Amino acid sequence: MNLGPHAIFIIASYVVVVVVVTALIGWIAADYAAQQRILRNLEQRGVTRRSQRAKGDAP
Amino acid sequence: MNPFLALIGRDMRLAIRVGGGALMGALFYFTVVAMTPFAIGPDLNLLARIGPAILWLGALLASLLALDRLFATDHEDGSLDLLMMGTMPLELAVAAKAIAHWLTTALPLIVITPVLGLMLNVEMSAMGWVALTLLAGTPALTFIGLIGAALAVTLRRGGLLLAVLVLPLTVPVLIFGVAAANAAIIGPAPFGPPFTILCALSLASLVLGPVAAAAALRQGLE
Amino acid sequence: MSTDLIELCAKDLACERGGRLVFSGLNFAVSSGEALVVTGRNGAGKSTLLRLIAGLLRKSAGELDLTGGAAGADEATVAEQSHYLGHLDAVKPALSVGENLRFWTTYLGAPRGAPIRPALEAIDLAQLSDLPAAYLSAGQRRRLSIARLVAVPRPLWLLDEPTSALDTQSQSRLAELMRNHRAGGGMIVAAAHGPIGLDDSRELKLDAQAGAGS
Amino acid sequence: MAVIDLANPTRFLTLVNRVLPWLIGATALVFAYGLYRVAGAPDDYQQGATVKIMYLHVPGAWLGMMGWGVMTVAALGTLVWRHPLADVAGKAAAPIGAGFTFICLATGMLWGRPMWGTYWVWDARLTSVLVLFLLYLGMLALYWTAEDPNRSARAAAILALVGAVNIPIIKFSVDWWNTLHQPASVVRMGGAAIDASILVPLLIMALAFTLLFFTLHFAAMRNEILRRRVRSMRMMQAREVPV
Repeated sequence: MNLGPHAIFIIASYVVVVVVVTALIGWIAADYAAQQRILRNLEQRGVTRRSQRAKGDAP
Repeated sequence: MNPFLALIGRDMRLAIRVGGGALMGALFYFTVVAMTPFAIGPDLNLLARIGPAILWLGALLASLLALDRLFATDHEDGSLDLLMMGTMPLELAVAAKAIAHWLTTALPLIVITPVLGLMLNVEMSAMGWVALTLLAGTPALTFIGLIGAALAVTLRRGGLLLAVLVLPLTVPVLIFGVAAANAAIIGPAPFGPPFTILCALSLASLVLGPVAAAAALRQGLE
Repeated sequence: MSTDLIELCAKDLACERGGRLVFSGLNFAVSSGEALVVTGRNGAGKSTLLRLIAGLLRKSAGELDLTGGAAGADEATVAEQSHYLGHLDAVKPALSVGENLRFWTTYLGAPRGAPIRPALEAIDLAQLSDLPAAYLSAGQRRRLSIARLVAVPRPLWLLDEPTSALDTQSQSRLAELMRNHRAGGGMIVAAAHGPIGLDDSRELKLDAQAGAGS
Repeated sequence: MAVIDLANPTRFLTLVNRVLPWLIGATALVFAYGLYRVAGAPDDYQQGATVKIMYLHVPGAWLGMMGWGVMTVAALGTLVWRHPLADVAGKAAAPIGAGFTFICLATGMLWGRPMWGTYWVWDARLTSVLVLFLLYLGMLALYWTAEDPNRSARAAAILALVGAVNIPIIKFSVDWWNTLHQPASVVRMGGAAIDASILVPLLIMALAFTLLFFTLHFAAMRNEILRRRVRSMRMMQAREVPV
């Protein structure tokens, strides 16, 4: 696969896509971990959601 | 950590968190510069000639408009009273807030300048120079804008009034900023003189801004 | 607070705001361990007097100074030696309870690394220390504001209707804190309508200046 | 499964946790196959190998548009059907849509350099994508400054609808603006009829991008639900203290 004279721009484009996608994935994963940590921390302190108590539904 | 750094830390943490205004200046700057060609037309060499001017005007408006909430939020929740009762002189407290504001508003603005330069067809080599002039000029904009923010804190029409009050004061910074940028890009004229004057303006405003703003705050608070 | 005898005294103090003479010819003195309750109808200038003592307003006539106190305290202005508890709580919703108190403790000059936990425990908010302040109720925000007075030792407390938004339990806790402060040689000047749990305090009645003066 | 019983966040979370691994697997597979086909695709007779950038640029634009479409549907869900998860979907889609639009812009600039000699040419389509990106930035700023989700939900929904209505108008006016000042020779991106050997890899890459979008979107929605659960538990925590 010969990328020709402008190979640098083709590779750069793919690098940009990889960077943006990994940034999105990283941000979502970090956010997920942070929310889980806070949730565990809150549950440890005995804070229970209304739904767990009254079996209702609280988003 | 002494009070000065504590205040800078608090303001930056507030700016970065949800509800803060950290990147607002940079977003406004990006939008204004990206929309100018819709008025001027897509003619690339015209854009290249007035690129630095558009970038500087965008930076000027962005850093001023983001300043009007600097003291207003503290005034509304009662923090301003306590800031005036600290062991540190008010001038230093005001300077700390300005530094925190510069770091969260002007710095991102300078970082995205090269990208915007591409849109205005300003060559990459010139982009470094324009960013340098912005780096030297934005402290002056922030510290002069500080005076407007202190004056506007107790007045009703905060935001726009601040711009109207302060814009005339920033004319020298704009003139030498754009002159230095153009000198770097097109310029037969040397880059040195306008740039050094720009740095002098910034250094002067580092002193004038906080002193005038603190005085304005003391007068304003009834 | 190992402060020897300190005294706040005012000699025919006057203050004008927005062209209206709020009060004039005011004389009072408060010394260690004493409490002065400023009373009067709305608009009589209670808050104005407190803000004037705190250095937030400019007096138009008279003398006001704080003498005595710890060594080297004399050049410190009255503002640096007093706490002001106004109607607003100076609490940032985006910061957590601990961060709010930590900031004010550092800013108002407590020694480095002074623990904030005892102050949080004094107002019973210790277990909420990493909860963002946005979630606090008005009473809890008020107590967080009071914690600042406990965390940073300053001789003079200026309290503007301190018990507003506080329930009975918190009011008794505040009364306790005020007693300890006075026992330690501190002074309190408070503006209030009804009783705020200050036993044996002197009263300073401000009658509204019916448009007297300019 | 009717959309209605997806309304319960807890059930939605269990669904996401079950579906997500499969989605990730499918995305990876399609991406691998797509890249393989792209590698094998012939060069364009005019542009040579740089046409390979098109396989990122065009799907990026499509996904940027689709992102705003998802937010528009979510906006209708919030304003019209009052679906509890609608705002969650809208708020989760905004950053991902912005990301894909940015990919489209960045690859467009990197494609422009070899073809037109400058990174940015105010070509009609590229400019419309730029305005779409500005709309996304506005949406992100709106979500960023509003702390209380219920208040920001309504405002964001209205902005999404207004944006959706304006996108065709912007597209038309930019085209008109472009032809008004049009310097004569601008190569149209991608000829009228695309040969199958180029079209098939493009569609595969588009499918891969779409799968990626929904994988990220479901994960982001899961985060948003957890964030709101944290918020309600913190309110509990503040109230449970014996005041």
